Amino acid sequence: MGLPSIGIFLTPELWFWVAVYAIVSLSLNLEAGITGIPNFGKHLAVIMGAIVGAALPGYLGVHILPEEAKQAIIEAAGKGSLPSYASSYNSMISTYITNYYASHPAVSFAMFALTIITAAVVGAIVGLLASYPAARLKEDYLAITLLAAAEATLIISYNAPALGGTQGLTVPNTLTWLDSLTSRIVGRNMAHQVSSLIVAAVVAATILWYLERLVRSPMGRLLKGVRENEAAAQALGKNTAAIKLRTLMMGSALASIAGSIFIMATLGWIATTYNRVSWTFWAWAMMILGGMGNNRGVLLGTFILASIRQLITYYKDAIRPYLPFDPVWLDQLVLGSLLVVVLMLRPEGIFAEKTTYPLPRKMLEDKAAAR
Amino acid sequence: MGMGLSVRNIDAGYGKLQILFNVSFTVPERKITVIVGPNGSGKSTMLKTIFGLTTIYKGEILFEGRNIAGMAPHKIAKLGIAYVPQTDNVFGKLTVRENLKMAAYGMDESIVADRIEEVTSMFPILSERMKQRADTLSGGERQMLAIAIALVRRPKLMLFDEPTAALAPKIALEILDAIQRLRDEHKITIILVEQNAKRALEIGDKGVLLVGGKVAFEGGARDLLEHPDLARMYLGLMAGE
Amino acid sequence: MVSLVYLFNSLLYANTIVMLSVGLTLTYLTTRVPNFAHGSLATVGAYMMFTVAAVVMKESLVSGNISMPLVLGFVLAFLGGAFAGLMEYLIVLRPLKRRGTGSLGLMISTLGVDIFMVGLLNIYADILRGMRPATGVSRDWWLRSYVLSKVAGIPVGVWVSFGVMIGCLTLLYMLLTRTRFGIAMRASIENPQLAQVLGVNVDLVNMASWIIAGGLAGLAGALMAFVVRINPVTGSDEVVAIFAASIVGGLQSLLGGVVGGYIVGLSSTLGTKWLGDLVGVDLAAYKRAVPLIFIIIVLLVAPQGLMGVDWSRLRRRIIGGRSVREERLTVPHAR
Amino acid sequence: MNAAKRWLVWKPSWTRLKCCALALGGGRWGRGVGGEPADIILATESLTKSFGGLVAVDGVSLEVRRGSLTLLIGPNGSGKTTLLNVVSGFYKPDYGRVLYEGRDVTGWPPYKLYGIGMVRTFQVPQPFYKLTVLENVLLASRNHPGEYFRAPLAKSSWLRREEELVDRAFEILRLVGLAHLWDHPAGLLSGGQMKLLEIARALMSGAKLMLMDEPIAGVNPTLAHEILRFITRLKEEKGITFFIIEHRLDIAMKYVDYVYAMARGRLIAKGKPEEVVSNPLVIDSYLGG
Repeated sequence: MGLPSIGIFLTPELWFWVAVYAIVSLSLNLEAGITGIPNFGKHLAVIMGAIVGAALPGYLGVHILPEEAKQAIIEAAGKGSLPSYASSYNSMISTYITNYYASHPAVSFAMFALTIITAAVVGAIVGLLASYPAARLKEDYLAITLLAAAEATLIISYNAPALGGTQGLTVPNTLTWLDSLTSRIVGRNMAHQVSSLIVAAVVAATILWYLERLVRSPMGRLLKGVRENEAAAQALGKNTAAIKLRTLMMGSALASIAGSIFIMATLGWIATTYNRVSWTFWAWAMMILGGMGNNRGVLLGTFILASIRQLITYYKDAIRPYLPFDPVWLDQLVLGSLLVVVLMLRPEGIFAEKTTYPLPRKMLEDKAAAR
Repeated sequence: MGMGLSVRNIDAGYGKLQILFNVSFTVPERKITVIVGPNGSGKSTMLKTIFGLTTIYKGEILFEGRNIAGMAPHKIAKLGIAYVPQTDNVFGKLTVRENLKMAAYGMDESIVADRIEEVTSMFPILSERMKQRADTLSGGERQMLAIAIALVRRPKLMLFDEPTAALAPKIALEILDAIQRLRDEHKITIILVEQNAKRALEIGDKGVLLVGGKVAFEGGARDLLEHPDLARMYLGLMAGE
Repeated sequence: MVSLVYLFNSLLYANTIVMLSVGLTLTYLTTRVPNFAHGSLATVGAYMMFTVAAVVMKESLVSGNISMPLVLGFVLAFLGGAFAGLMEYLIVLRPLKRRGTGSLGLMISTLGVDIFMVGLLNIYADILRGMRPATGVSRDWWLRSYVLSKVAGIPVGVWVSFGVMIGCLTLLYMLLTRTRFGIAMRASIENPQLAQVLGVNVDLVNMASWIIAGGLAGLAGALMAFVVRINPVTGSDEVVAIFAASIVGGLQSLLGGVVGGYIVGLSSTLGTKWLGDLVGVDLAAYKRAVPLIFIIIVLLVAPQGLMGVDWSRLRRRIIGGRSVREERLTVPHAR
Repeated sequence: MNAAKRWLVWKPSWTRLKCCALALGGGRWGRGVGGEPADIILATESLTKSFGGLVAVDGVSLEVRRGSLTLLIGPNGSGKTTLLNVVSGFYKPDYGRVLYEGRDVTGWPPYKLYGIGMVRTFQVPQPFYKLTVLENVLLASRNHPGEYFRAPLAKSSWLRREEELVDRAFEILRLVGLAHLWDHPAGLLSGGQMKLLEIARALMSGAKLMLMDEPIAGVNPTLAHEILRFITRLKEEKGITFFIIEHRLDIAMKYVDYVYAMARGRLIAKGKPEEVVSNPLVIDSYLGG
């Protein structure tokens, strides 16, 4: 088991998981680690992003198809008019759209950009709506409300006919503009995986860069202040409810982008993928293990847990003989006990939160020493 | 020194916030010891400290020759010490009878009814209110119930934290009367913290003046009452020491 | 028109939500932690019942025969839930509280407990499947066949469900009002410090609340097996409905939990059915969205829940009279 | 043109104007010294607040003159802190009004009151525990251009201001004697130091009116004098008004301009410090009668 386990770290798949999860756990860190909002419905934003990623390139794609493609679909379906994207002809329609995108890289890129932006906007709006009722109340209520909103959205999207219902959807590929480049380098088979990884990694890096600058700005200080003492923040003129709402909008927008990227990579929508264990609790575990409030720590936590998860998935069969139970449940046992054990033994995580001043420390030390 | 209580070199507070500084005094048996002092001088904290409700950094509290500093409150209660807090001293959502039953928690079932009978005979008004919820009682009745609750266990030592605060003067006198009866008729040792220094010292035997978390005077209640600087200290016009 | 079977199923479902919501409220009142693992405590109870079904009942049991094994199943369900609840408190929550973990950390730890319990239940479900091959490859269990025969025109399951629910709540009521320990519990909930001063070991009271809440949840899980197919995540999936019921009740009183449980339980089943019939669409799939709607409405309109609303004051307000100003919810911490 | 306006234009008599001024200024017309209208920064009118059956603040009407150091004294449970909580927007009153610079601000949330120049401190210090002393003080700054989500992308828009604020923060920290602890987490300070930090934050806010709940309780006398001297300096140089709850009169006395005394939720005395502390009603309220 020794050598092949290293092989995992060479696959784009693992790194794609790390990158996508990094976006989610970093956005959770913004909300929970830095601002102290107990977002137990992180999967809400991810679902919304995935919905946008599943619906937009398809529904919009059908309309921009050239006439002959539309005619071909109508003929193949054997109906008088163009069938809906989410109908039983979904996978055929998606193939047509993907082919069209593949031959028009500019359109494909535009659709990709539009999807990401729309996902962010939708995520922000949903974050606002979901937290509005409870933003002024105690954190218990906020946690429950966010969890409930996410669960309800999951159920609704699982049953929504426009999203293919329980059958799900095959989603057209909006990354064809990048796939054509990567296929020249890594070959056709790996192309989509690699381009997904590139997109995810670039977005994750950008978000990390932004959040690192955020904690080193007065805004980061303000958010930590809201976390540390709400009454004091209010007395010092901060509208804490509004700040929390804005933070949740920002965090949800980021997580929503992760959802849309995930759909772009997997090219299949089925609501149950976006359950709370996968997208909320794992993200919490990554954040707590790495260190709440510390972006780099959270990144490390994300890497560690994504690797463990991946290792468990890969070596399920290899470890089966050594376990008295089916290794598929190892996931849950590890995740559950990890959350509790870290809270008990090292509540600050691997990397404790660090003080980050907007000005260079040297300058501050000089000022402190000056008389 | 037998049954009394003696506080020795106590440093105590809440968490990191130290309130009491090297406080020592003795409480004579079957007498009323009155602790007075201006706002924020640590009077209530002193009572809570005796009852194990604060953090004690240093010192001992001897009761019947035994150091009770740092014991859990529910264990101190079983030693025969009762504490009547200033506010929230009855369970508002429970009926008067339930409050009294509650006070007898852990006692032998056979004597509970007698004890409840006994304390309600001291405060007859309570026996008329047995089925009423405690939060429907008037301020004075509530205070009586609080004392009754503490009495159910027949304590040897009772700690009162400002029992007359926010009561009409006539009711306040009744309460202080009842406290005097506890000493005279039931031979209970009493520590009384009072904002109303004059009246409390008039019924008390011994006086302890706390200022800024330190003992500024310890002696006879009369002596303290006639202390020329008492008023000035109370108004905070003279810091202790 | 709602069919009779659907009505019975709805009532059975509502009963379980009531029992779960009362337990959740109880532990919230004593320990001040919203227990996100409460649903899984019910699943533990359900699997205790299945264990009896697999080991003792076998197929030979005549359906509808309320026999000793069924009673044994309920006893084990209670004990299993109570044990799991107590362990959650003793192993996880109490040490964390003593360590000074904040409410955010405590909430997360209950999430961790939930996932861990689901993992254990999954493993146990595998073992159980091996013990009773009759269910084939399916890991979903239910005991509908045991309780389908009718007494006085109503399925035995409904009788049992109401019997267990009413019995439990009556016992709980008696415990809390008639026994000294129960009074001590209520007292500790209202004012832990004063209770301590009067000689109550508050930690013991907390432990008892987790035993009771876990036990009630276990029984609820066993009852749930009469209406729905149960797998290791069934209880966990109900957690939103349970919280919604408690929030509708105000999270402050056990009676609120009962009222909230029926409101949420019945409206998510009967309500969606009725509304679906009205608009001609099958809304059953969306029933899980109903609790959310309740949470939102209650938090926006009356954050203290139904039991917290001053109804007489509200009536005055509607009929007329001086306006009532509400308390701000952020108050600087006292002491 | 609406009815009220038309009414004004139509009959601009002296009485009408006085009525309007009364309405706008909350009845503070012509009560000044030497014929000039008194400049009252804060006034309460029949302020009442009860909890359950207990009336904690019972019809309190008081005025705080601009640029004064006004003290509110009273024994435990007299309702001082509740009054402050109502004035500073943490509680809503059951009855009565709060007027700030003549404007009715009854029931405004704390952050809005801060916006118009009213800031408060707490009796039990409320630091941002994990943040450092310097960060605590910086958080009190007003209208910081860097407190937005776009801040990380537009560093130039706030960097200079941040530097100015840091200078100011250090100045204040030196004043209260916490400069050497600037990099310490506030949660690790001692009780007295937290008190100082609380004051430093209030000073940083640049408020016109500061409501302080026992600012020098638990602080050693030397430091307490320093703080009060500093407050006096601020009062004189910057014209900041201080409304302070305090019971350590020994130290505070000589810095105070005006004193109100409360007992059982009501005002029982007001006047110059010496008058109030020798008032038998006040002494009785402390010692009991």
